[in-house]
Amino acid sequence: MKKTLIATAFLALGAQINLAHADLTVAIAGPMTGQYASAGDQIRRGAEMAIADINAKGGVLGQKLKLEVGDDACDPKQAVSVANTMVNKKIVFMHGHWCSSSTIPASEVYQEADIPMATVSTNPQVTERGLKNVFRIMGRDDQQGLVAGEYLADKFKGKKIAVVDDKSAYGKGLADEMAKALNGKGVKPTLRESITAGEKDYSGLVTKLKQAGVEVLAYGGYHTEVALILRQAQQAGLKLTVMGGDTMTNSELVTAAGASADNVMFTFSPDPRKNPDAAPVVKRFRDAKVEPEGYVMYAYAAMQLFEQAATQAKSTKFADLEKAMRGGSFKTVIGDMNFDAKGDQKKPGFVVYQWKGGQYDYAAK
Amino acid sequence: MSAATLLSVENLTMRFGGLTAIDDLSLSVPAGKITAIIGPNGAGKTTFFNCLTGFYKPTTGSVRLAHPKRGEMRLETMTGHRVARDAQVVRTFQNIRLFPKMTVLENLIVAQHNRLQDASRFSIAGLFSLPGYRKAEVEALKTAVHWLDRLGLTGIADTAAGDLPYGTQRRIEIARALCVDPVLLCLDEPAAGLNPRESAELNTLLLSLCREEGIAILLIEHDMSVVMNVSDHICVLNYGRKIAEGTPLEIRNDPQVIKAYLGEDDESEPATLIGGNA
Amino acid sequence: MSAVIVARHARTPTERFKDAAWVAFVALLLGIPMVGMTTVDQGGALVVTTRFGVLAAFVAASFAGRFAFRWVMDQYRTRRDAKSTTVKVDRTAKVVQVLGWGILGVALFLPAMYSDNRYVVDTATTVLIYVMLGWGLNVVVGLAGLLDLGYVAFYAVGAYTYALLFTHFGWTFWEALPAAGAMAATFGILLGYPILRLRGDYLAIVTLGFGEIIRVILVNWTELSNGPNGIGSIPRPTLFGLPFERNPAEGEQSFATFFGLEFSGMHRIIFLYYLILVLALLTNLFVSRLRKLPVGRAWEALREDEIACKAMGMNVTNVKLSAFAIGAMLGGFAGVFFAARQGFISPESFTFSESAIILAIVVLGGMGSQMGVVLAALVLVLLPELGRNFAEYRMLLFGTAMVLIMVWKPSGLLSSREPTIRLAKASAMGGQK
Amino acid sequence: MAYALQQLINGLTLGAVYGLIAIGYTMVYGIIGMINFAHGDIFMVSAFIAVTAFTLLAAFDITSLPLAITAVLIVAIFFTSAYGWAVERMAYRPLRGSTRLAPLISAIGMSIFLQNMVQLTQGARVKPIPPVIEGGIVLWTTPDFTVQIAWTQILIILVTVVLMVAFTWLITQTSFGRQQRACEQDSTMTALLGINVDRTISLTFMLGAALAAVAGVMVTVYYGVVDFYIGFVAGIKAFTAAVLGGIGSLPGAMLGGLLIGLIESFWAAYLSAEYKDVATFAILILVLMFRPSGLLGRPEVEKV
Repeated sequence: MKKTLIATAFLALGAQINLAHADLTVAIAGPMTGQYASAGDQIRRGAEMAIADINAKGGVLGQKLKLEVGDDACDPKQAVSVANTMVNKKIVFMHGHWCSSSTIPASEVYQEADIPMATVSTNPQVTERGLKNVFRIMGRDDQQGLVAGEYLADKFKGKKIAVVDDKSAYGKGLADEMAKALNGKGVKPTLRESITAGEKDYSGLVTKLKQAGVEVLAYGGYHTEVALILRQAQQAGLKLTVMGGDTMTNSELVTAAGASADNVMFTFSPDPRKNPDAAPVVKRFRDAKVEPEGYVMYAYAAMQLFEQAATQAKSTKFADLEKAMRGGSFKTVIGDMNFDAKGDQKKPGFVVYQWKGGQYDYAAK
Repeated sequence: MSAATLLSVENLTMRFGGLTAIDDLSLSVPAGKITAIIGPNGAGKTTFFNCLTGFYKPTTGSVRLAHPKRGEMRLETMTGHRVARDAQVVRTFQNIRLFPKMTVLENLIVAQHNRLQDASRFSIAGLFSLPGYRKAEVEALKTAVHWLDRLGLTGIADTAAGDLPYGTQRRIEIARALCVDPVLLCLDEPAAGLNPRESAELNTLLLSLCREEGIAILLIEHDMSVVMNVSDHICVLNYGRKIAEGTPLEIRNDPQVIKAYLGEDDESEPATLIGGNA
Repeated sequence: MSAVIVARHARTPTERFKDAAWVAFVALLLGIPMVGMTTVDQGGALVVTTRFGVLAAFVAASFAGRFAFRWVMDQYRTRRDAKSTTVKVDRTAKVVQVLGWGILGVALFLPAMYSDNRYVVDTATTVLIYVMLGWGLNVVVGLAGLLDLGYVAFYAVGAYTYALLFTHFGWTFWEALPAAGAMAATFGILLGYPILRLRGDYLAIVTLGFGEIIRVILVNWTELSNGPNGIGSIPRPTLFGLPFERNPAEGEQSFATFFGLEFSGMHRIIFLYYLILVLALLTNLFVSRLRKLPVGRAWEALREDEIACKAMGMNVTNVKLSAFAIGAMLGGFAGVFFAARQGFISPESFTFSESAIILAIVVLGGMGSQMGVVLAALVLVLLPELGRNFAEYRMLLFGTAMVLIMVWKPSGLLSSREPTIRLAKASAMGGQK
Repeated sequence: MAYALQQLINGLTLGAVYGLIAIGYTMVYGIIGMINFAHGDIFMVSAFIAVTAFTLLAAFDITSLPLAITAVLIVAIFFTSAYGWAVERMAYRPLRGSTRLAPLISAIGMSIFLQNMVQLTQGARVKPIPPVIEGGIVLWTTPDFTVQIAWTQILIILVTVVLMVAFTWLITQTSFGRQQRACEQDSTMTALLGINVDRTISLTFMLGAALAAVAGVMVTVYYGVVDFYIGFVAGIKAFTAAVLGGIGSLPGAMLGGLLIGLIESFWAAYLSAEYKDVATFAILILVLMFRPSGLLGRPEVEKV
């Protein structure tokens, strides 16, 4: 009885995958559950809207697009499993994964199966391994760390700066780059610390910052911890200015940190919502009650990238797509995209933003 | 008391915080005989066993074993398993401690662990079933079968020990202890929970072990039908002190013992009343 | 979910109705704060929204589910009571044996059946990794009865040993395998030593702590482990020196060129699958054999009664340490394979939840049962994978299933114990001599 | 010095929260000898209930602080106890009398279930509430550091002390306490004496959950941010605290909680924040090596 059950289980797996597809299948993957599920949610909303728009215009090369969603929960092992599922589903393009630690092992699976991928993972390793199928539509940690670090060195001359990270691959990478940039400008950080993400009590860190007289916190990590640190700093009577990375785009930061979020700055690509070409898309998102923040527009842009590359190559074969993507230039809602030999953006262009009254805007130059 | 002394306990004291469980106890156990330790509940009998077999470290005093092959050994300095392994002083427990999910045969094989483990040479010889190990295994099985037969357990050798009735479990525990090849076998209330027929069988068994195999037995028991019938020598404890010592007949008539068991004024026949205490 | 409550026999319809009403009431209580209400973020502040419709549906479903469940249970019980005179013959051992061979058969031919489906083969590989881990942990928990909540530490030690030996000294998979096993065993003893005196749940928390210590060190000791970035580009194992690559190095052969095949990523996937199958089967042979040796019997005796072990002259310290060491070593082997298969390892793969899953495999399978581990690993790995269709519900179902299986079979899927020696067979053996 | 004092206050607050949760572990362990792995998640559930309750109160413009906090506490305790009861009834009671590990696995399953249930019904996003109590007292001003204690910190420490006293009274002086301790010693015997063991165990779970509910409300007030993941971290720390103090001992749980809070704060303050968890667990292992039953646990005499 049990044996047949197991056999059926395997058959069911097989059957589920071998469905014939007349459409072109594209996929997204990221943390749809788990701690970072809100980022996954943004990606899905962006991709769904893009696909609806593309299909409304007749699809790609006359074929409709169909979206597959993979949940890796930011766990590298699940990421590989998702990647294998996607290969079986014969996807022609992948937007994902989100966590660098998931993107890296998954990309090797896609590479073997000749599937091009466009990711927003910022760890330099993502494109440094010479994989031909990996494209990055976001800047790299070293680039964004450089912009953030230099901005701090210029704008906060003479103030004491602490560099803190959350021990994640992303956070530590970013913090290291910020520290490097500060050192490059001759500014020595007063403190270099790490915290554990997922905890709630950062009063120890706050007290340490207060004792050291730190006014500026250069932080590598996610917005949740920043919100907690700010709240606890306020309770301890410490006024902090925070400089973070692209994860600070999440509006949860404002809800959680309240007014003290106004002291948060971060680096991010030029705001797609400010891109005049993107205005209609932004409006459509807002009409659908989705604020096109964070990764929403990136997911939209990734789908546009695929559409344009396939149209230019007149094919969805890997070799053709890869050639088109590497050589071409694409107009997307997040601006023009051009890729270098590694698959990184030629002009990633990070800008410093600041939260103000629940909205973020370019910080004072 | 002509037999050579196997075990001699001198000035043994065991304190737990403020409580003195054994107080300056000295006694000797002759080789090849059955010695019983009796006394009211809480007299320190089991504590004495625990000191003897390495489960407790006595506060002061010495426990000397004249091992027939290995010479004199100081049991009080030996930890837990070494008493059983090196001195071959093996015990059973008041509240039976078998390996309940393992079969009776397995229980008996486990008891021969040290010999088998040595033969298996860090399990390497065992893994590849080399001849040396195979031989040891056959030997162990022979020993086990011998005691299974001797205690009438052959028919249930492949049954899980925990599934068997209480009386049978008592026998299994004794059989398991015998598989360790003891020079001194310490039995903690082996008759507790047995019916009269089983008690009588136990008597026969103990006597034959002692007379035929020459194993010295140290016995804690409340059941006077067992104590009085099999013991060569009896030692009575009360509040951690030895209050009397002698042959069954001497003990039966010792006023101190009667007092300990009955209080001052009772004039009934002590033996039956002592028996009733179990 | 409320349907789990197995209450007293409710026979009459009224009783059944009352019982279901009570369950519905509990569902209502539990549902009000979680299902009935939620807070949503509106313009930077939270607002409470209500979902009383969903709550009503939830309560109604609980009522109906409970009612139906009780009805079915009562029917089943009545029928079972009627049949209770028939004596059941315990044929578990036979069934397990047949099942084992059946699964082995499926396992052997699986890649042939799904030669172009990398997902199936890859998932089967994951199942086998867990089977191997389960067999390893089974030594510690199932046989020796030492609760270990930090088993993942040894898995991590194995994986990192291979990764580091490769990055620094260029060791290959086959060279690193024994080294990593030895390293993990050393850590097993290292953990075992200070906690020899601890029992039961104290042991649990210390092992959990040990697992966390290893993970935190891996995260923070960047010089050694590359910290949270992990270690990448770990080479895949080769088949007698033949790599599974599209473009082998100049002047060298790859698997595909050597056999004159067209390169396919599937070759490697299938190779990895067979590799872990062989490793797992070897593990099984090894553990099954150990169980019949003095050391294995000592483990089981230790689980049954530590004090009795001492009284038998057994060196309990050595017995415990050997269990930790062997269990850890097997975990280490699995770790090496994991590193080689993923090609990339980072501390995120070695969290407490991993330990919890492996422990769940051992306990759900039936402590000490080798076949039980296989069944439980199949259930626990395939469940979330099959659940991918349910997207966000899959982990919810996973948790529910864990509770349900435990309640249904508290001693595990396969709980019967096979003696390591039988008098009948053994005497026959002895007699021949 | 001022800095150390501030870290001491931080550590005590954190420790008080751990202690409150740890008592739940210890009580359940005491009575049925199992690790209730889902206890941390019960605490998380209560934090979510607190968020909803606070938001509702704000919507009804109830601004009186004592009223609001009392109301939220009552609501949270009520619903969370229901969760505590239900978890015991569904996942543990059917397993009573089976192997020691079965309820542990069931508890881990329950923990996964609760986390995902909350994620599904309440969303994966963090739930922030505006600060409920602001400000504090300046205790000491030195030229380069001001020691402050926030009102919330005072509240947490006060509530913990009060609950600790109340629970000690409950366990040692009331008839429920006697029944509870009787079950701890020997549940079969207790049942024979006509005490409803099932009811006593259920009540114990509800009380444990009620304490977790208080901790949940305090955490919501203090940190202001809640997500479905908080139960896991807090649960492990509190469990460690319970074991450190001697599992089964109420004062032990509190002491363990405070110690862990202090170790974490001071290790992070003077040594490295990176290795503070390593320090916590290493100290736990060290303590257990010399006192195998924890600091205040009754030493388990090897009963032969």
